[in-house]
Amino acid sequence: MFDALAYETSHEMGFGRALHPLRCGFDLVLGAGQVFPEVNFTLPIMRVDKGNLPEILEQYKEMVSNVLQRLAILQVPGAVIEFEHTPQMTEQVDMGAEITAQIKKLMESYYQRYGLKTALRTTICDIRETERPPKMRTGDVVQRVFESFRMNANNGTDLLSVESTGGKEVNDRALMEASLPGLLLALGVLAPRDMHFLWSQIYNIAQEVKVIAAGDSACAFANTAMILADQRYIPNVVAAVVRAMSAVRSLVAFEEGAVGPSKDCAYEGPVIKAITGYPISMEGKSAACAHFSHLGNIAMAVTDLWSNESVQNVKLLSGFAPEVFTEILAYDCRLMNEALLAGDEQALKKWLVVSDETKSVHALIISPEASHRIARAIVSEKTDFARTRCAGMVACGIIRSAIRENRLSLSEREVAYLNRLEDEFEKYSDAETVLETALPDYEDLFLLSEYGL
Amino acid sequence: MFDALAYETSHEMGFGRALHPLRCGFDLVLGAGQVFPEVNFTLPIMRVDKGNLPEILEQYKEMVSNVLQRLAILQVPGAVIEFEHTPQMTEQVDMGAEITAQIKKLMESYYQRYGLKTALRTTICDIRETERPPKMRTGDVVQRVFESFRMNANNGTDLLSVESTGGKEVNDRALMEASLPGLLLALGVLAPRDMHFLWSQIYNIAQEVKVIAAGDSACAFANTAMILADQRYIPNVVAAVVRAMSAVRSLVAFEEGAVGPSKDCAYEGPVIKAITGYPISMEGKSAACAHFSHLGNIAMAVTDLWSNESVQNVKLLSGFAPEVFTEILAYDCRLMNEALLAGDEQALKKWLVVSDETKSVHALIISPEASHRIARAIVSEKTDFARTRCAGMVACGIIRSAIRENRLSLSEREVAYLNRLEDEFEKYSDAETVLETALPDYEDLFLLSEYGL
Amino acid sequence: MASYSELQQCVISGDKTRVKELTQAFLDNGKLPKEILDEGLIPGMAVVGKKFEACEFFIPEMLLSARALNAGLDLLKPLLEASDVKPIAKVLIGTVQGDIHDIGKNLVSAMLRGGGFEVIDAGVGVSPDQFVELAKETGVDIVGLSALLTTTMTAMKDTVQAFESDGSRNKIKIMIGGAPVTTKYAEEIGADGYARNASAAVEMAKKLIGAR
Amino acid sequence: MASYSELQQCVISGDKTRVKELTQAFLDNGKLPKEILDEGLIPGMAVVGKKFEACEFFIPEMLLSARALNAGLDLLKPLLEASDVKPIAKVLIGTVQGDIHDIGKNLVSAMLRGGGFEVIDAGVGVSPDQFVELAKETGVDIVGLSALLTTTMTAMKDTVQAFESDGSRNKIKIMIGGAPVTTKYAEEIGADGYARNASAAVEMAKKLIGAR
Ligand SMILES: [Zn+2]
Ligand SMILES: [Zn+2]
Ligand SMILES: [Zn+2]
Repeated sequence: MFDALAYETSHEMGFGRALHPLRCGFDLVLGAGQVFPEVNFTLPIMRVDKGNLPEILEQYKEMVSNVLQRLAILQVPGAVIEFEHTPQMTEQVDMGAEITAQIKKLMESYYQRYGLKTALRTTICDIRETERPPKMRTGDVVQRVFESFRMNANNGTDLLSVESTGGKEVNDRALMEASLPGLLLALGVLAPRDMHFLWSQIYNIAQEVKVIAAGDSACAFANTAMILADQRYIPNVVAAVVRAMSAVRSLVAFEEGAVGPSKDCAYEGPVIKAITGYPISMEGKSAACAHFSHLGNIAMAVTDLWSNESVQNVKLLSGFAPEVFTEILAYDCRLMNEALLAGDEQALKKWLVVSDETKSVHALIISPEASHRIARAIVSEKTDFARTRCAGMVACGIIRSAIRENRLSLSEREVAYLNRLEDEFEKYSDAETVLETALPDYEDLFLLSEYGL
Repeated sequence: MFDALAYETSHEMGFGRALHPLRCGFDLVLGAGQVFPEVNFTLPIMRVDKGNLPEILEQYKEMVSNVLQRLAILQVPGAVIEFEHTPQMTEQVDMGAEITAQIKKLMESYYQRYGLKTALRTTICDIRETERPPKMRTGDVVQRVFESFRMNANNGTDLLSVESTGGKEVNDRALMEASLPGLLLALGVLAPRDMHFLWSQIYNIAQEVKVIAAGDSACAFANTAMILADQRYIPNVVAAVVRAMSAVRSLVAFEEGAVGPSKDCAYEGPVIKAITGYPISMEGKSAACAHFSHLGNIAMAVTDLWSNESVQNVKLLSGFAPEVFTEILAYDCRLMNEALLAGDEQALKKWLVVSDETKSVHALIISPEASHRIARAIVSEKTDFARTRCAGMVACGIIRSAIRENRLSLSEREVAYLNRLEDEFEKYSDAETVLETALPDYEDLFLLSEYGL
Repeated sequence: MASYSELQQCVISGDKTRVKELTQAFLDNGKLPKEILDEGLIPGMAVVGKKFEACEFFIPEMLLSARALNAGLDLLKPLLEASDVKPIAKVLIGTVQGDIHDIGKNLVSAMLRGGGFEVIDAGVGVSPDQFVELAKETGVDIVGLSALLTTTMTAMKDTVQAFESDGSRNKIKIMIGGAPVTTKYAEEIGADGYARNASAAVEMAKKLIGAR
Repeated sequence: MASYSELQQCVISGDKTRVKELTQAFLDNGKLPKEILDEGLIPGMAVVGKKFEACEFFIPEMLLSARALNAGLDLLKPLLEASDVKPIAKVLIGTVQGDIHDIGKNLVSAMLRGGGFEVIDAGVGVSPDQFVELAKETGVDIVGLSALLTTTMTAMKDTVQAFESDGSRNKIKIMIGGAPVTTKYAEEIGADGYARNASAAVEMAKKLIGAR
């Protein structure tokens, strides 16, 4: 358990440099003074089953070749390629593994022909949530997930990731009800328990096959919340506080042995970096193909990889979309790398932060300074529950100060929710109280035994 | 005729500030300390004729509403919307004009509801080249083009533009043959003559209807050359020299009364800005949807508008592509505007320049410094021909120095072409020699009388 | 005796207990179930819908109101059915085969319930045949399909076709939604409607019911 | 007497005058036209194609070689036709109705000529009926359609259909290209092939001729 910070101040954190750089794939070193693109892509509208595997492989070949070619043409110093499983690719274990093998082969040929430095991240799909209530620890599906990790690792994956979903079933309902006991149950109790279970095993597999356990993402919790808030379904402050709370469950992956780069859609990345010093991946304006956001520039401020999250293989006027977003990422990274080279990255970092920071509470809460404060709160506590609660309380405090200092403007009903959150955080001070209060409302959704309870 | 520079050094030029700011549309002021997005879009795969005008209008309504909504959500301080005609929309005059009217109405409603400052650029299609050899001055089609300018202006266009094609028929062949006499005939003789004819009339229409004559683009000449070079069909040095030469024909629009913003795809923009001090529009990395390039960051260095060039209305994962690129442009502009606000835009400008400048001859030739040198060469000469030739020679000199100083690496056969260009520039020192040499090879392509010769 | 406006207010504020009490009181006082519904519960919920549209309510408030509404409905329903008044349209909703995203679907369910629909949630990864079976069993008016992946959108087409093959396509309306889905895709696969978000889904459901 | 290897060299260096002289000299020396073609001109042009692929030649060099080739061909053609040897496949190429972009098309023409094809250029804004008429008149083997705009791609479909309606679709192969065009679109509209750039167009034309 991390009980100290890797960076004493948020000022020390920056893009392209991590305290513990990471060597991976074909000669790529992350966090050692340069930011690299992390390129993502997905299939266009088409069926995924074994029957059309040849066509699927053809699509991936086209996407990956286009991306690698564009990287080579633009003389990009390095890149991570992410292959994100659809549910079927994890479910039918050898399908995903075969795609991984093909992608890695293409990467190898570009490394050999052009010296293009790359690493392959494979993100396994957490299909445990297919059943309701989900079987998180027992049953066939769980074993298939681990088998998928192993086979993909054997077939060339350099970086193992997953966007795991333990506690999501509860979080989903708690979000819609804006219920703090529910959120504390999901993020403070269930999610960390599942993360310990899951990542201890992923780490074992990574050790066994000699690949890297990279990290997880609270996407299913905090990004869901942000998108719901963006559509005005739930309050923005609730989503921002959930963001902070969710960092604790993501940190567990690192406690269990992951070393980064954390996932692109994990906006808790800066918190993770502040605590662990491992390189992170982030996404912002150049992931607008996958989702709109209020974090376009600020997400760049302390990242080591810069990602487009996902885009399907459709033709635009210049070429196919994955290649288009590769070019955009490449130039974004060039700019950051020039600032690094000039030794003046603090100026660029500052503009990236101030450009978004006070325009929305979502940006405010992921700023390097806010992330660092949340990180400090987390390491000051000893249990996952206490950390989660404390992260949420500090998030409330950050928002409260910003309002007081007139740096952030929030509607009255948003402020009302902030008041309520603050009150309830006081009230639900331990896991027992939370379980007691929340269980009746949520016990139809999950099985205690599947969380070792 | 401009005989002096607006900026004495390239250092004085920067993004977001022009010597002569321009007020236009709904309360928008260009070049007065901020960079704004210029958003472009086009129809998905569909027929354009009067029969499906309702469907076309529906598409434009969807695209423009999405774009304006995203601009409002991101609190963008202002934007230019470009509506670029397909050939049919100019050909069938009221079709284009009706679309313009609809777009302007939407812009007005967003201005009134959200205070969103916008201006509408309509780019008429130069359909004169439909016939071969083209009728540039006589015949129905020419009149239809002017009628289209007038009707679109009457229907709400704020900024009149066109990517005109006088001389293109000759330039196309000259490019494929890498023939300097052909290029000089196209860019030094025919193109400027047509620009004088065309833009004097556009200016009259603009005065009459009280709208702004904005500017032209050498897209059909220099961007065609760049794309051919990119596909290794012609030498890069030829394309880079054509870029410099083409600035002279684009400048003619301003001599005839245009006041900017020049067109997004006119990479001669920095030359125009150096000479005229009017605001310009540019496109780079965030126009990767329309074309790949080596100019991703450097194109941003001295621009006043930042454009995505064009993207068709297809669905990506987040939303439709025009909205996606609006968000990307908005964040790019936020970053530039933060640097401006901090008074430290020179640092950002420098990184944008050095990130691309020496990686390709295309980037080298549009750098603020190179553009400024080309601009100086242009104003030092008294005729369009002499200016065009001189711009080309200075471009050769810039490339030569960069090679000598080891700042640019070019293949041997590229250098061979540079040698040849330098020799031939010496040889073809006046318009008469060029006409004499080139006419036999090109006279099947155009009619002298259509250029007033 | 309490007024219908008080009942409406209790629906709006989400006071489940009080809605139940008041509804019972109206019944005890001999009011017709249909009147209590039309004058009290429905207008209250309509205000909630408007408040949501006007960004004065979030989903949490709407859920509270929907629960309050249901507390009243539970008392009225048996009586309404006895008097042969069909209270409300039914929607079967599910995430299609191969797809495991469900918050979007849950949100649509919540909004539909808020909009006065009875919703049967089939869960995630629902096969075409399951949709057909469930639609028959429950006698729904509308079937809503959700997909979040480009790779599972094809299951929407399969589901529409399963209803065709079964011969029950004309008994129901099908609406679809999810991030990668478009109006054009709905047309292509022969669905009756597309909704770009949860609020739009309620609008579309109302439109489809009107068109029944 | 000069060797075929010298003739090849002159094609490669684009020496039109010398190719003409040498071809005439071979004929005067009683060489068979087919032999001069197969041993001199064609292998020379093949080297040019390879040099272009290897990025040693640009289009300008290729155009010079193509002109030199043609100087020789002009002498051989009448003799070859007399001896019933069909020298080369014919391609009709044009930019479709409503579209006025032509440099892409011109480039493909140049590359096809460099690749040994006879090319008939129909120009820009060519209507479906014009394509059908011209194809008949000229007896081409392949029709190439170019479109640069999403809004003119539909004219490609119309053109394919015009050949269908005319009943001459089976006599020709149709290939398409242009920035917004894809393999998938070619399949959708029933074209025989798609080429993503000018070099690919030559490959595709060869493949289609082989498949004739
Ligand atoms: Zn994610
Ligand atoms: Zn252009
Ligand atoms: Zn444009």
